[in-house]
Amino acid sequence: MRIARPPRLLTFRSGGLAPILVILAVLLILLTARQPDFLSPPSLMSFLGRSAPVVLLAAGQYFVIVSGELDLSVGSLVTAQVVIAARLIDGDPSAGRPVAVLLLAFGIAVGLVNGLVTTLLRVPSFITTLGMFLILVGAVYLWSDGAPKGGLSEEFRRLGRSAFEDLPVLGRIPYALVVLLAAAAAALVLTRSDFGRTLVAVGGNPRTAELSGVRVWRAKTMAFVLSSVAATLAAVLIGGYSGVSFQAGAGLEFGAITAAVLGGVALGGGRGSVVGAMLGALTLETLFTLMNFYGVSGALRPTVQGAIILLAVAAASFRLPSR
Amino acid sequence: MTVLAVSALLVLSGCATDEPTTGASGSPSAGTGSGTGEQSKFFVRADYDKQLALLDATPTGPAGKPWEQALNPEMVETAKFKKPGPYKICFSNAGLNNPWRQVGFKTMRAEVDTHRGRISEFVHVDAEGKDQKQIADINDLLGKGCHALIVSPNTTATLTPAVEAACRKGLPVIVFDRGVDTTCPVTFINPIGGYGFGHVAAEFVSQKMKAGGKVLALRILPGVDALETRWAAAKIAFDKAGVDIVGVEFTDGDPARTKKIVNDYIQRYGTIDGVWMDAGAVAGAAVEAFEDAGKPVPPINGEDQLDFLKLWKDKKLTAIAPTYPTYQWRTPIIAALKILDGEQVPNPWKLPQPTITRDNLDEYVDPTMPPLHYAMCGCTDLPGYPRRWK
Amino acid sequence: MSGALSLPTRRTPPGVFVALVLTLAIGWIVVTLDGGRLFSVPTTVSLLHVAAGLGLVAVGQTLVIVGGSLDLSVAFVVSLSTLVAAETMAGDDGALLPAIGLTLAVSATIGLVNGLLVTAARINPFIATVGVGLLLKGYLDNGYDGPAGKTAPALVQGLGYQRIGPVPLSFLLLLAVAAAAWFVLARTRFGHHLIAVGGDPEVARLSGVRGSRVLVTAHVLCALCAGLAGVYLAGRLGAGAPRVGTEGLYDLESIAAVVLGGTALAGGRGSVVGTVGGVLLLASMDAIFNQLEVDVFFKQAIRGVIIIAAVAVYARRAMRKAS
Amino acid sequence: MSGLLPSPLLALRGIGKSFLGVRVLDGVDLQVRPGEVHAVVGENGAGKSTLMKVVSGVHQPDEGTVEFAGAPRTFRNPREARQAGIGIVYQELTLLPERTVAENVCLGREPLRRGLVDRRAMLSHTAELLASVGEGSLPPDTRVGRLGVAQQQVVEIVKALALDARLLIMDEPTAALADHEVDQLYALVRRLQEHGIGVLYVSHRLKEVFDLSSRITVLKDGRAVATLDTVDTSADRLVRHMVGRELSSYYPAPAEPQELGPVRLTVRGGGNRKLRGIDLRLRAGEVLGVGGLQGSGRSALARALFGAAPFSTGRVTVDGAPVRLRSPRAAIRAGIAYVSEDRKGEGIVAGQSVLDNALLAGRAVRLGRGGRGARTARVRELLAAVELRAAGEEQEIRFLSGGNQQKVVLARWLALAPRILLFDEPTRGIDVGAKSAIHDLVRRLACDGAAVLMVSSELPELLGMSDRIVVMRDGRIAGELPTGASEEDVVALAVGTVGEAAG
Repeated sequence: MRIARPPRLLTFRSGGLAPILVILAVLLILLTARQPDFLSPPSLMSFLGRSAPVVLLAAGQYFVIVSGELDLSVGSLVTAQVVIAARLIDGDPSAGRPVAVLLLAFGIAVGLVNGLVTTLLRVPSFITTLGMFLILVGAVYLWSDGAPKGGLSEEFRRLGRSAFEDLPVLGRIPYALVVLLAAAAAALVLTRSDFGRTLVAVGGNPRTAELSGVRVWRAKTMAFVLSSVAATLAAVLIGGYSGVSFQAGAGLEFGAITAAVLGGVALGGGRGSVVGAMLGALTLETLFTLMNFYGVSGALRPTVQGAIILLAVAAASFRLPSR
Repeated sequence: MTVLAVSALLVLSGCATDEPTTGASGSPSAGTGSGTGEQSKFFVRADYDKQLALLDATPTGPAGKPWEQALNPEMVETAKFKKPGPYKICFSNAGLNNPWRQVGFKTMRAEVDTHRGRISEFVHVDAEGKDQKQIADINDLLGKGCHALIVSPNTTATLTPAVEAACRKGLPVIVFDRGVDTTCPVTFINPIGGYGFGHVAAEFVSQKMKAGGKVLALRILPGVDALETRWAAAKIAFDKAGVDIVGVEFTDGDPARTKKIVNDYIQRYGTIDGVWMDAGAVAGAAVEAFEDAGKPVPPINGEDQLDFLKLWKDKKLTAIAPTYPTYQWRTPIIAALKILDGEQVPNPWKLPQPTITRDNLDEYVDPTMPPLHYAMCGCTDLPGYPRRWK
Repeated sequence: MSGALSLPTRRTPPGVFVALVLTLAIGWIVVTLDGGRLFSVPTTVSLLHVAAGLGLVAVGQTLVIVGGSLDLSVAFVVSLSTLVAAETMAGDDGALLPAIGLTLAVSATIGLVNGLLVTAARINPFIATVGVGLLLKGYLDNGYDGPAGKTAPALVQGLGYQRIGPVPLSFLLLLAVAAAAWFVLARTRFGHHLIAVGGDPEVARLSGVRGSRVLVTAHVLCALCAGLAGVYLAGRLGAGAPRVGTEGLYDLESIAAVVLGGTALAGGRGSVVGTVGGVLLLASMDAIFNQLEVDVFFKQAIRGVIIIAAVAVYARRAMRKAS
Repeated sequence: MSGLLPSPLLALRGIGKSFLGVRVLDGVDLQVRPGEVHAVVGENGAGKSTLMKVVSGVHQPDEGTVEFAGAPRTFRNPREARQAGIGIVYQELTLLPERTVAENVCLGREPLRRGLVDRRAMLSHTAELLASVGEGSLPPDTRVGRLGVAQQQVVEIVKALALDARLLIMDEPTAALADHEVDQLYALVRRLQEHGIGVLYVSHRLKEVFDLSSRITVLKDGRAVATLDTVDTSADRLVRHMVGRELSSYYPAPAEPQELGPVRLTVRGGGNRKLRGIDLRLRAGEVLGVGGLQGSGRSALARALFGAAPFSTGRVTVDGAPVRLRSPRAAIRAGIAYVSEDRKGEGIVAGQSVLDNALLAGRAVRLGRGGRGARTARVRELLAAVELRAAGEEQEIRFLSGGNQQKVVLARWLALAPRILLFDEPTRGIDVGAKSAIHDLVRRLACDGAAVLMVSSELPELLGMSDRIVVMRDGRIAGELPTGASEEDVVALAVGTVGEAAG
């Protein structure tokens, strides 16, 4: 039947930004209530800077989810990349660039494998990327038998750790934030591009896309590659921010997926916006900071976190058309 | 996948383990987490006192070989286990996936190599940090005709039945690191323990900082007996010193998480006067957080991992590094051979638990070793050093 | 979730058993060449014990997956139930039955919550169950620093260690539960409705099936199975273990087993028999690697490969059938 | 039988329903007597489907009363309606391909024995039902996925009857059926009447309406504008009620011979799993109709030409040049477009906007000529040209009527200026008004020099639209008919009562 839809719903077509914005606003209010100077330029800058990796991952995850798939391997990929970088660079300043190139290549390779196995071999992405997760973690531990070796050079770490200093107004802008803004802009352009729109179609109805001449396997594989590239970028930033560790990427895939869902991206594909996903990630980071400032007892944090996520997603999903 | 992460963390936290807190079997009175003022519900006064006493005890045994020394030893007869060699020694390992256990196990293998002639076969089974698997493993090993069984239990209570079963088989059982709730093993080897660790660190931090200053306690994971004891002891020391514990946070052993937490605390309290850690894993990250915030690094403790020691030396930090020495992995092999020779061995075999201070720091810093290597490995005299540990 | 995994995997219970036989055959040869014995009594017993624990969880997982849902909270449910059981018994045989009753009641309640979050609150199962998992994690972290409680000796001797020849009681329990689950799917209205809901919720609704009720029931049953696994582990370990579930990776392993068994992650098609096969396959791989003292990280990587490969094979068949 | 008036089986009084503030039903009155076939007609968007869903308990009316079997009822869900004895056959098939016929038919009310599903009873019960509708040959234990659309439709109807329904709602029941299958359906419906079952019959095919119904209610914009006795009404009158205007010449004039251009497409010995020995020539400017029974290969032919289920043998040329149509993409690049019979499953991306849907093919296959801007502009023109009725180009397509969705799909293809268009059931489930619009469009495309191949199971459409008709049977071309052929000729070829005709 023909139903002329009130404009209110139009916001939801573009990914349902309304709910996430509300949640984020509430958290920020609570935060400033406790820590008035949180929104002051210096602290805000460093907050955004350190949140950059997670936001990047969420953006990457968006492309995969909207194409109707799921990428559980990003966390392990981040860890792998950091460990690889550390071992290859091993404190040698000059090694930075070549290694960065190599990481990118490795990331793309992982994305390709994820994508091609999922599309050509018809393995559900949940399994593909779960398998990739096991493979990467296993391989990295094996390769560095149980403890990361070598170390990152200060030069390599600068991107994640340093900033443009003493600027007017803002004071300092972390390089990470600049990287993030650039990546976000690129992601936004991409989602509006033919590829971006086609990808949504692929997630919404693969059959129709196929019969309209879309190379579905290609589009989805591209999505996985984008996710892996995002992970690689995140790895460089995380490695830079806090150095080598097997924990570098632990649990990040879950963070990224939750962020996307919070941001109104529907698991199953065809709906959502990259902005939403990134806002979702920012919301999660805000939540963690909030718990720091309110001194929520460490052991109870998972409980608080779980509860808030459930509430938020429930709130969001009530307004959204069912998945 | 979160679960994978969490379980990885348990071992990754670089937390060494020590003797069981009987608090474990105490009921989980729905207490609010540690650090909210009242003492940790996992605290056991008796163990605490015993360990603090041991800190001052003088070890007996060959000088310069702490892994053969013992603190107020009580010897036990082992004649009934006397057998002619060469021996098949079996080892049921709780897990291998954290640097501490990695270094320890390498050390143990090296120790085995030094007894090539006498040990014909060394069987190692890795339980991957799963109680259930370790129970199966032990059961499995009993069918392999071992002359001696070494067990490093994953948890205390749950492994007890399996160990008892092994004892009943009549072969000498040696338990080290974490203990079991039974006296049937010939000996139980481990250093002083978590209370000692936590106490030493807390004493140092509270003494070096201004009285009544603000302390941030950074912990790896909640709910791990080893780490709970460290915190419990630290709490007592801090309360005695009357310092203000502004926060007790869990870092999941994730440096990024650590930096974020420290960062937020600096912003919230302006200055932090002391940092206490229940394990060295993220000490480096904590130090960095202060640097990035342009603040002086307050008195802090780490562990004997080389990345921290280097940082300490380079940045001339006010720091201390209590240890939970990896050389304890040598002792079980030595003990096994003694026992199979019918020699007496101490039980419990309490190893000394040295602390690295500014004075002896240089002995332990070795820039050529990997960042996560544990300096207190007592492995420098073993075959294949340093290659094997790199 | 199901939407995200729309690509077909085909039900072929025999498939997994072929793989199982091959694995055992090859494994036996390799182990023998290595000078070990794969089918020695202790090894077989250990293998079946591992299978029993995972199997109980996996059978429950099969039910929710057939219904097009998913439960990632099982690992924590297992841990919690070992504690509830062991602490209620406190080493007293008299408290055996009440303790088991309480344990099952608790896990059933958690299942109910999962179910309601998925149906009533319309939260995607992936997020919902991970969220609930976090809630439980917080409670466990906060309340326990290691094993607690003491299992009734009767349970330890019985379910924990008693065996008939090389077959542990626990494995017989698994077979019983699996048979029951199979029966439920094949011969009860609930079973038929569950499969229908998993196949196409809208069709089920239009056919007068109460989709929500069915799905909630499935989640309760899944949690009950996890609870049962907890009871068994309490018997096996002699105490409650707050991390046994997560250490055992029961959430991901159970899903892997279900998928290896040929059940479609998309729902609407499933085989309990296959799941048992999948569990046995994973367990035997464990046993073989164990005999060969294979490095655990290598093992993990291999697992990843095998899971992906297996599902790829199913997909291949499906495509052949389709074309 | 409308002579004596038994008390109504179903009585709707003043039914009103709104969605998102939009009035979809407004004060609808309607009565169905036992054993009566009551047809409901109206354009898409007139509210037919909603009305049916209200009766069957899927939706609850905002106002008005539903009276069933003499008692006022409020059905909170389909289940309650069923139990009261209201069965419904939906427009789209609501079957589970993975399950057997019996499992589908009994879904939601499986027979129990000692609390367990009684498989034997299920099978026998289903078998009886199938027999009662003259489909005894259909084995109840086959997976529905293996059945053809027509058989599935039968299962659908049997499913609706399974819980001895007293009122059966049929929403476009023939949508998926070929004409001879429709006759079976007629027989089935008459059998139902004899059992005193009331039928609420929704259809766009006026022929069926007149053949079957005793009364007709016309819906327009959510209101019941008229209820007429079938005997004393005419198609024109009905259509006037529906669209509020005379329906001019139903089909556009066929092409004059001299208008036909050069040969656009040839197939020599084309074959694959479903097709054998296909020889075909398609000329610019002509509309080639493809007839045949369900499963005769008429759809397979279109899909093969589009590369969706490619020919495995034979040679294909486009404008004289040999082409290999291995994938839709390849076909599109060769200038071929395809409008699927399954609009929901293969035509649209429900969650995306009208514009995104219209741009889909253009974005996927960039065929020269201008950049994104130009492409978008062209699509906008086309959307206007096909007289799309939507709230705006940003509206999600799933909120459009079938006819308008089809227009968007057409715009998508026209944007690529294809030289060959393949239509599979272009007007299935589309209301009379939009139907003729699409017919005109198809003809116009042909006049502009495109070659059109149109599969249709609706004989009037096939005969009315085509310049030439090929009839398929068992995957082969059974014969070819010139324009002006009769329905009988087509059916004869389709069912094979006449041998291979020349052509």
